[in-house]
Amino acid sequence: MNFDLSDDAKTLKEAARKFLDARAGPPVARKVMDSSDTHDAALWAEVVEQGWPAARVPEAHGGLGLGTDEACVLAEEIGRSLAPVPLLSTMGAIEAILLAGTDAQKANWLPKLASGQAVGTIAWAEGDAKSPTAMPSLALSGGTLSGAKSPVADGLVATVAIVTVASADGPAMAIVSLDGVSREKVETLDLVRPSARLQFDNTPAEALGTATDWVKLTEQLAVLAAWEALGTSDAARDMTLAYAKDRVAFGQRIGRYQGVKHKLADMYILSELARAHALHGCWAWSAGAAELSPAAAAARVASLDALKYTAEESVQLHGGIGFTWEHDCQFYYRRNRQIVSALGSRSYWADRLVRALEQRNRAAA
Amino acid sequence: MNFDLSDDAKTLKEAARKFLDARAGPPVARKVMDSSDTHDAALWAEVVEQGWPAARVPEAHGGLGLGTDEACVLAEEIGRSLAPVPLLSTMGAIEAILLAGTDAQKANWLPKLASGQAVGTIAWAEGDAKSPTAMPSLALSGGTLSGAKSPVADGLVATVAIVTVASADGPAMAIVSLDGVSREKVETLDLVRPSARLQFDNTPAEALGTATDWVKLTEQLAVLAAWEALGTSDAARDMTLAYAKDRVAFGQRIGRYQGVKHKLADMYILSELARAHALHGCWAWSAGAAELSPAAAAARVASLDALKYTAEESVQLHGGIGFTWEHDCQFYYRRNRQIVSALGSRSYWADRLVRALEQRNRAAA
Amino acid sequence: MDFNDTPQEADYRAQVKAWIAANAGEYLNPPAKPWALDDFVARSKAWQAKKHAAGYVGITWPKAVGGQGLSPMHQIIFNQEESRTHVPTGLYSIGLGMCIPTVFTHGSPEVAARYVPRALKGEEVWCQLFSEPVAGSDLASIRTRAVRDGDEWVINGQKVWTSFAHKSDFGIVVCRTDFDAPKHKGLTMFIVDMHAPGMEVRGIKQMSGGSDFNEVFFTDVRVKDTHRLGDVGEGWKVALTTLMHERLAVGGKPRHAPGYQTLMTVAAGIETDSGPAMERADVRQRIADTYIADEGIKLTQMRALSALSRGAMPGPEQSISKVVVAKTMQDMASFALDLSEASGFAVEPGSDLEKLQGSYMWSAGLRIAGGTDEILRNIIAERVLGLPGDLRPDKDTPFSQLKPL
Amino acid sequence: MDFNDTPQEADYRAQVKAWIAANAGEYLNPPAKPWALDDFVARSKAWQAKKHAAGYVGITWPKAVGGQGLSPMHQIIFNQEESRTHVPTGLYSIGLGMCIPTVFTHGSPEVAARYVPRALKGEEVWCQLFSEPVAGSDLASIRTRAVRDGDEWVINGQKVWTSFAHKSDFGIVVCRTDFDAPKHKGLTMFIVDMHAPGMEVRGIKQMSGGSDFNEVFFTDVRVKDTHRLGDVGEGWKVALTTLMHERLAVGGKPRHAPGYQTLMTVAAGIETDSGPAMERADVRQRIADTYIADEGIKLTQMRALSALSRGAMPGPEQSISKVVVAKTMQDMASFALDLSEASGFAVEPGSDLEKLQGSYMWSAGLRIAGGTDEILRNIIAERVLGLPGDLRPDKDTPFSQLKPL
Repeated sequence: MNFDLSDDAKTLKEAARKFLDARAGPPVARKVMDSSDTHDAALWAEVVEQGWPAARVPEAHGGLGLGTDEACVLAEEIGRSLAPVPLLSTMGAIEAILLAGTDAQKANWLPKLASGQAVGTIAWAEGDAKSPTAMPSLALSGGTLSGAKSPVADGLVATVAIVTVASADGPAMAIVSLDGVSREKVETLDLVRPSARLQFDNTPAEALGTATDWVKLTEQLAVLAAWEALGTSDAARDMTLAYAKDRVAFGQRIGRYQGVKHKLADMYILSELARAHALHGCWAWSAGAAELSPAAAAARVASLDALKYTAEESVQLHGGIGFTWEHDCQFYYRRNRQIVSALGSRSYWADRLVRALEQRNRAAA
Repeated sequence: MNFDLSDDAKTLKEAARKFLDARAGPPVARKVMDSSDTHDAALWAEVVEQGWPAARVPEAHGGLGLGTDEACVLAEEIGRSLAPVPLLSTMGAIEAILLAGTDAQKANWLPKLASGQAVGTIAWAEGDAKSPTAMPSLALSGGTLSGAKSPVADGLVATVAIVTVASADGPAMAIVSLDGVSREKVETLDLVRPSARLQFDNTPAEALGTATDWVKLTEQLAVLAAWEALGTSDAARDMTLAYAKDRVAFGQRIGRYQGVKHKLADMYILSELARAHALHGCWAWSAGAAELSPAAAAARVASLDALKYTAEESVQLHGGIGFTWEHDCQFYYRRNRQIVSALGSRSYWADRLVRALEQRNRAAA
Repeated sequence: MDFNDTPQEADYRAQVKAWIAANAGEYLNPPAKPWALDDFVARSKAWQAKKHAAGYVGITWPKAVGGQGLSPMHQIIFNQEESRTHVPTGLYSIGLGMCIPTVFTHGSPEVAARYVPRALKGEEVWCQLFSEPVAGSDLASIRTRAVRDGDEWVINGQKVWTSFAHKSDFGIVVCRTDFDAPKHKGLTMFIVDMHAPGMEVRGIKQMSGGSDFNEVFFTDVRVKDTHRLGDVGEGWKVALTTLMHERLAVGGKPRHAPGYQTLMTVAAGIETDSGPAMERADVRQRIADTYIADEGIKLTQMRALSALSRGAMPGPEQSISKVVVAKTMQDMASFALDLSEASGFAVEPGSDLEKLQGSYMWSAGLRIAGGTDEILRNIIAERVLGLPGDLRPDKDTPFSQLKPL
Repeated sequence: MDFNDTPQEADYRAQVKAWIAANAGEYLNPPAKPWALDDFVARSKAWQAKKHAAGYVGITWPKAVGGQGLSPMHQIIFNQEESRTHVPTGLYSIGLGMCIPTVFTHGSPEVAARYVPRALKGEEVWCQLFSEPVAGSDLASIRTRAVRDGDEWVINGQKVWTSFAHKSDFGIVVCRTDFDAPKHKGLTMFIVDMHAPGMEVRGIKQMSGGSDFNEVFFTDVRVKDTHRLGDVGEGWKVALTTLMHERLAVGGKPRHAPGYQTLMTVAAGIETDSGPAMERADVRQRIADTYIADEGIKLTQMRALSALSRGAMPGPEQSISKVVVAKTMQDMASFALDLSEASGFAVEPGSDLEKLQGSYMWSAGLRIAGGTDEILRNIIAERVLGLPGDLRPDKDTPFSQLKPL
């Protein structure tokens, strides 16, 4: 049995951690928050230099041809460091093209995305309460698109978007160059990862795969997002753990009080449950297993549970200081909301998980 | 503002507490559990002597003509003491007749129930997962009933039952003498308040009121049951509180540990929320207010929350000893299940609460 | 049982209603837009002067100190009627609610005569200077130092979480005057002039974006010994009487905070993949949860009012209020934002969802302010249920020799 | 990543599979009805003897003490294959899992030679005598006293929660031998003959109705000093090594305990007022919750197996297992019984609902056995996360002078 990340992935993770510890983290997130920047351009250049956008792109298209393990550890470390770069959005677009693109689409886009010449994103939300698999209002018509998508993470910096569109079989994808597409910043609860409203107006767009591909892509994105959430959650916990070991009240380190230590234990429990499911999702994705449907949904749900609890109770355990603008707690508290909205809420994915279990039961019957 | 029990009710409560502290409590419950008794007959005779079944019966029918406040404190103290007597079942039957009975029905049954000559109960469940307001399978036909009700609390000792029957407008009530009705004990999770399966076979039965009356009766019963649950819950908490003040681990009373004391604080919080809603229900019932619908449902939900948490965490805080047959924790843990099943679960009543709120909003619009 | 006023209460309410109707003027309607801070202060001062002239300030205080000598029910009735309008309050709630009772209880007659009347009229605004960066839940571990110098004391240190410090004229400040006494024994309380040399006030921006509190820095600030409140070394006891008032003040759901009705409104507009949100069992149960908590606290407050109304002390059940309300706000807001998917993330000014977003941010602070969830559970367990306190290794050691365990 | 055996593991598994197929006989199918206790004991002894003869006992133990000197993965593979059958196990899990390793680690060569081989063959059954009524979570506060009398010790006191005490031949017992030493320093461990004069075993009936444990009373029970395990006063350290094995043993969801599939089956049969239970969002979310917890623990165990498989130590994440599993069982059972309304209250032997009722009762004990939820959270916080422990006022005081705070 070898239910663990590959050694290569562990090496990459260590390198990524070291790089991001030095170059990213809350102070860098704060710089973006305090400015009108869409991201940290210098950091992004270095991330491209590291070859991370190229990770999953096949060597034939100028990439490194790495596996899902490597993609997952990158997501985890970006989540942990809050690095304000459009890496995960770009990786999402790359996965869409890998999954559903024609040879021409791959040849056109993958080299650009791998090299940082293009920045990708996924645009499915339409500013309402719909889920990622509800029918979009936008549709491809004569090779063009009209209508709006919002909020789109990294939509201010992206140069190409995977846009969901209505089709007879359900939501499907189109690939759209954002040259000349009008966009504006959308105010959201996350002040470090700005979102945009993309307004398409007879914008040229190409169909990308089928409705089935979009459903499958959401599962792959759910695995990636689970790793990201796990990294973000663990960072918040580690910060809180350090505080609990240091802060004194009533003559004791507050970490001695069961009221505090049991919350930290619960954060750990939720994180390890999420990690087990995230690993399972990573395996199912890489193995192309039918298990991906329940595994991805479970990874998503478990990671959202860990992040929500950890983000909320981190503020709580810091007390007054944790509620100030100057403190880093807010980054995790706000990012939780971004991660929820980026791919559908817990109840949506819990429902998908049970649907996958029902399907599996029917198949076994 | 006078949002409190009447002074008379407080006096009755004190007297009932004193009487039941001496005569009931876990040792008396254990006697019934260890025997094949249907109840504690000697205690029941004394309870009748105290005039408690007569509390709500009008003086004209041989009762004391007391208010809802008094009914509620009796329910609370019976709940607290676990007294194995069919008082609450009898009180339920009395309320049904008071609410919906004809003059003849009142004259026939109320004096007998007030004097202990008759023992009443409510029989709505049919052994399945249906709610109290789902359509029953039994129906009145030519003045008789056939079919089974199960589990019926105190159904082994009752002499008259209020039985729900199908009607065009929904479930309605019939009043049925249990003379000659075949009954058998149903094994349940509660070993102190035995339940029966009543098998009707062309049993003479009289219609009692309308379908609307049954819905209203369930609200009144919900208020009574809320007070009972509150009493049971507080008894479990007080027992656990005493243990936490006494038991020592690692050199400290366990009640010093936040892991223990915060659970006891949560029991208190849930209990006081439940008490506020139970008082509100008592007021709405006595005032004949339209508020009864949300108030009764809220009292039911809040009291179930308090009892469930308290019963479960009482075992937990006692540790190993709390899990033994010899310890009293099991009475509360098991009674919780009886109280849930006696009148419909939390989710059923939460739904009714929201329906009542929707109705109120529509009325206000 | 009923929810009605007694005849005496009804009389007083009628009188208050009439006065407010005659005097609240423009405040009977909500302001067209939020007031700027200076405007708010000016309006607050004007309204306070009117109330004072009409005998509606210090309603429960002794007549000897300028109060009305009436019962808590009178104060509550006035507050209820006042809160139906949109008059500016808040500026005086800490000063009159907590500082001035401390001044007239523990200050000399001369000091009381100097400060209490002007505070009552609203001419001078007061703030409370207790918390410090190192002293939050454990207030008695403050380090701001006051050293005696003849007839004066010299104060150095830093206070935080001070409301309206920048608009206050005076404050009460608790300082450590003896570092060799055990932590609770070396404290002393003073009145300090917020305009004195060496005082510096800076705003604290909260995580939620607003800036409702201040830090206050003391550099060689001089206070006359006549402005001491209580004996030297008795500052902890004085502070406790001040804080007793706070526990009563921080309570029910904040006015205008979203509740179960907001969740119903939001849910009514949402169609989810598994049907209309209002028909989903999880949504209905969350509405019920929120109703149980919020209405349960309201009803619990009515139990307290009923006790006050018959001249009794409210029961200990009041202590559950904040811990229930703050967490319910956070849970409900988070649920509603989840349910709203993308629309719960984008900020749309003026919308219900924006209120819920605000509530989600603000509730994180409310769970901390005026006693964290954890401290409040300790208080319930220890003061109400009689459980023993956490071990306190710091209780009897000289403050200067404390080593955190 | 994969879930496959290594070639070596696959070889061993094939060998075990073949042996079990050839030897398990009737146990390949479930028994028609539960065995009576004596029948269970007889069957257990027979199966153990067979396993021993075939080299499947003490798989990870040193060859010198009669083990096979193989890796933990070999033991796990054998357990996995054995658990596919219905052979009687359990009787030896404490004796061979915890007692005998303590005997051969801390006992003299003569003692080991006398006891270990017969235990391996299953001829003698062992139990563990640690907990006492006053010493549950705080095991080191035991009061059972052993007093030296020449070459012997005389034991008086009471132990509880002893599995299979009434069917055991020997036990290891921790006693207080010095009441004037601090609590952890005055303990000593012995081997005791369960048939010795002065031993009395009584069953404990649990809240759930079953009787799986015993109380054991010691009245002037004599033990030879040669049967001491470890030095006098070192009993706590010896007990800790024994208990390390327990923490590994008490783990995942109990075999046959209902899980998310049971909830799905039950819900599929229920039509509620708000529609089919399986379509209700609250039901679906509870199924998801249960899946996340139970499968999460299973996957976490696979992480541990993967570590063992490559010869590494499993990570600390194993420590979350019991605290998750027990509470999930209780919450899921309570939810399913609620959903089942009246049918969740009546007991119908053999039904899914009866299993859930059993699970609801049993989980209350599982949340306590082998470390309460609270103790396990402390362990995670302190040993995994490195937080400081609760203050321990009892640590250095002579046991006889301890006054509980």
